[in-house]
Amino acid sequence: MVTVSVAWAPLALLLVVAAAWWAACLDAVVSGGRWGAPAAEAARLLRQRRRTLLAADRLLWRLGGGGLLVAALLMVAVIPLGRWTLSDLGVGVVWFNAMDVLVWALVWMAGWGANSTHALVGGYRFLAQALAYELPLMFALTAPAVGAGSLRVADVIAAQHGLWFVVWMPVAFVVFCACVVAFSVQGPFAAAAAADIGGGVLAEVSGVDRLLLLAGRYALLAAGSAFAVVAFFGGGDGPWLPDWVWTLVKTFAVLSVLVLVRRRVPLLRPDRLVEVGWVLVLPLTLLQLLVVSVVVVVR
Amino acid sequence: MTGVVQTVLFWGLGAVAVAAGVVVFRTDSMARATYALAASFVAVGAQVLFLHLDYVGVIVVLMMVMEMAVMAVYMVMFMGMNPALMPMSMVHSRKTSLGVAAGAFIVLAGGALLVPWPARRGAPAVDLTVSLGQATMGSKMLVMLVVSPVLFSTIVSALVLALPRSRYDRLGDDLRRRPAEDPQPGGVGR
Amino acid sequence: MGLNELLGRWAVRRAHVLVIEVPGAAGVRMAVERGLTARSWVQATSPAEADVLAVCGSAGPRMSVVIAAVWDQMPGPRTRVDVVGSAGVPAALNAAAVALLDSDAQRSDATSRLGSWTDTDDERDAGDENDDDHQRDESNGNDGNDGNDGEASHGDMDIGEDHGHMDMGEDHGDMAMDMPMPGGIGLAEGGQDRDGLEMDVLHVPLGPVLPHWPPGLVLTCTLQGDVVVQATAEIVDPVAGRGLPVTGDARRDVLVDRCDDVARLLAVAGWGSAAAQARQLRDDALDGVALPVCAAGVARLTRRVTRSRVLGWSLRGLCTATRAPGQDSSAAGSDVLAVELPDRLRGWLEEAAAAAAAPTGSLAGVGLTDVAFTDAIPPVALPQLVTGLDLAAVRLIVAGTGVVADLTASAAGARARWRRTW
Amino acid sequence: MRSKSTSRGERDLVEEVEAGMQSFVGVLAVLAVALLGIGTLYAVARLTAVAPDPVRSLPFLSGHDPLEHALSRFHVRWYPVTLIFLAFDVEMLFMYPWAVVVAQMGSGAVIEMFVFLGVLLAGVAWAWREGALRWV
Repeated sequence: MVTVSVAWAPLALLLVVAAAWWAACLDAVVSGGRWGAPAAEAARLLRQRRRTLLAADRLLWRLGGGGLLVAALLMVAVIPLGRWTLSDLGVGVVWFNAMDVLVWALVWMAGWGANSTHALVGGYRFLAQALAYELPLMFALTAPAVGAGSLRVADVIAAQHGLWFVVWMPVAFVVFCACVVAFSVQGPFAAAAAADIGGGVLAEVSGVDRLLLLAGRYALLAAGSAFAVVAFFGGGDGPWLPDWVWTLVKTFAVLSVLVLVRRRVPLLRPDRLVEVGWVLVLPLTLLQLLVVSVVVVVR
Repeated sequence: MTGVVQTVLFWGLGAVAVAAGVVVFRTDSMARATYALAASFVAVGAQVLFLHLDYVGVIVVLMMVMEMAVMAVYMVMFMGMNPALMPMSMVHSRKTSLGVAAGAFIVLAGGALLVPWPARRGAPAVDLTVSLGQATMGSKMLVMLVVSPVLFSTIVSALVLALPRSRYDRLGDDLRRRPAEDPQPGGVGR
Repeated sequence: MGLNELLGRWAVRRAHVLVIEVPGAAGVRMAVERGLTARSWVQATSPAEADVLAVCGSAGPRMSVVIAAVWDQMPGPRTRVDVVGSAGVPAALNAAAVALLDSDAQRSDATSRLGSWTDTDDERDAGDENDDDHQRDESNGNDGNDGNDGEASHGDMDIGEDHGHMDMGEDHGDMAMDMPMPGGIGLAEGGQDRDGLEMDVLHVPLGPVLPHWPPGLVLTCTLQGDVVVQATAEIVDPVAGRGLPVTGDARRDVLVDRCDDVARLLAVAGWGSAAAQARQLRDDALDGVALPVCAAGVARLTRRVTRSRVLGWSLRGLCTATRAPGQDSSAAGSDVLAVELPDRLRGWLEEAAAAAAAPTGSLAGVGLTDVAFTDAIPPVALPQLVTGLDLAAVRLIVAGTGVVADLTASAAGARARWRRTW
Repeated sequence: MRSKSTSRGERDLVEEVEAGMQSFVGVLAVLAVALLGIGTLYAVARLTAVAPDPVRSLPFLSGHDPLEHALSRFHVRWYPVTLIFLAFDVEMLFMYPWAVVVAQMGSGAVIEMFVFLGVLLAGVAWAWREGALRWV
């Protein structure tokens, strides 16, 4: 793994924005819109005026809105593109986990800051949902780390040479993907931004603030997909093409599948989700982890 | 990265941690106070990274943000007044706490400056996360063995104290009512 | 500025429209929704999102006040169109596009707006900016924004049913008096909740301007957290009839109405793609697509809906008789308590299928004789259904019970029909 | 002998620390780029929006004016879940270091960790029976 110069950091931003853009385009097309819909939406929001509310906690509100994109980018910082990485962190897996936990705070702040009931309810809904998905996510993340015997992303990729983790950790992979959709506040996990509360955390934001929130959600989905690729699909591992192309191809493939699949499921109400998360998904993920650790010990 | 930059960053993070700590007591919003505390912890976590303790540093950030996100909920909920729009004070028993804080600071700072620090013997392991794992699974196994029942009893005792409705409320005195009587049903079984 | 015009041309391709249905204008609303789909425009969920305010039907006095308030919350560029008849939809949307593109007018609208409050209203934020001096202007505040019509609906709430488990405000009222109140709006006050904790209550009117919400319905909820502890319901500016589109074929009329109901419930249940499918079926029926084709479409949607275990899981168990122990069983609407929303959804779809499959223009033989008379519950029954539930469940129940603003549908008749069908 | 090993160890340590810090430089650079990008977007929006200053609005309440400010003592009925979560979550502190060493420590580590997890899951099962995972 080659750590590249920090001058490449803008490329990470470009790639994340491109992937988020792709997800938004795909989303628009399968919902009966046009490929240009995200461009039109971005133009619309850049032209739209921002809003501020009476006695709003503007500091937390704007932090929450803009922070999602930052969290997504910080996740991507530890994900190698082929053999190049910006940051070969020894605890890259934990780093990814820490960044996804930031989303807890950020979505809640986006809901709290507006001083509006619908937004407030949305923020709290997200925390309730986070209580359901976070532990399964952590254990799903632990499985590849156990398989590789390392928390370094590069080692996790190297350990998959010959046999991708997705083959013998399917439960961890599926749970991880569901959790990615959940921390991106998308699809069946979008209760925090649902129409039944006027858009929830989105209810009061307009203009560039809204653009950042929407982009941040897609960017999180993209970053999560990229991490699914390095944790379960062997990163840049693949024949014929250069490794960096493989990383991108796989990331866009996982991202597209997530965008397509999440439309097929209705919203999961957070109050019913928590029990499912704890009583079904958590033991299932632990069982997967047990299988992985037994395999690792026996091997 | 050169030593100077590291030093500046380290002290800068220290200043951020202290400043955020001060904000905790100066702000009028429970939400801001809680997240200022989170920011303070994040700065400290970043400082830990300078000590080459990558895992500890990152996990401090992870745990503290998560815990503060939960704590914000509690602070907002259980504050005896409006949690955002009223003047408030996070200071309680000012004199005692000032005294304790000053005393603790003097003892710790004095200790740091006056006690002769031992010279390093040997070198730390290359990967300290591995050492941490070996320690918890090997020589410090007792920690694991103790923590497990402690956490279990934490769950049980916390719920016994805090749960508004127990299984007898839901399932009746003979625990036979099916489905359970809940204000709003749903979930898994029971 | 040229850039602004360029962005405007892009933006208008995907304008977001807040559609407000005045009671008695269901057909106009459907026409507007079809117009949006045809233009790839998007229905907004809140004024913050919207560029266009589309008022369907002629607003009565109270709706006008509400619409003005929503208009005031739109960020701009913004434009308002009033559509009174289905025929006027294309022209109205064209006018909206033109108005959105007029950058000069939009800029002058933006600069001339005073906003709903001033900096002195928001003295809390001023305090943040100069953090050191914590001086608070305590006399500040009581100007403007006293919320006249909000006050009115609040008044209704106190004379509601006798759900006595919530005695708010007897000894907490004094607390907020000497405190700064930004904008003259009070701070939330405490109330005892069912767990015995004293927590703040919020008074939140749901409707009439809310996505996928019955026209004119105002459900004023007293919220603790996101749980409704008390509620009152009323219809603003009620009229006779829902104004459903009349195609000249009774079968189509039923099809349109049921598909619209299905679309609404699916949208509130957060299944956008299925809701779009239902809306497409509705529009097909309006467009005169052959009834067997419509029937096939209904069958497809029915398969999709009944196969989704997730949907059933998140809808089931909300309207059960055992849900609220101790409620007065003789109160209005108590006989509708034991209804499962998934069954209700399936019932609508079955009716739509039956209508589409009916042999002639009449509905005799399929058990559907009166088209204009839907199987909705009266608004007065609503509070009892929603008390004690969280907002998500409340929204599902309102969407699933099809509350209507039609005064000709008498409460007794509606309930009788409900019982007969389900 | 000892001093020699110490100096070698310290040299290694310095290199190690440098390498470790280097990986955080990349993270810092990404953070800077993200903030710069967002700042640029805001600057652009000031130019392209119909008015640079935000419009002052009241919260969206279906067309009604608010009776009270939404920021309040929000009653979170799911607080029992947070208690279980925080207790279970402490376990993650041990989980990641364990993941790194489980291969070399062998079956003992697996048994130990899963006994630990089993005890916690018993707590979760108990909480489930008490109905602590539902709240509304």
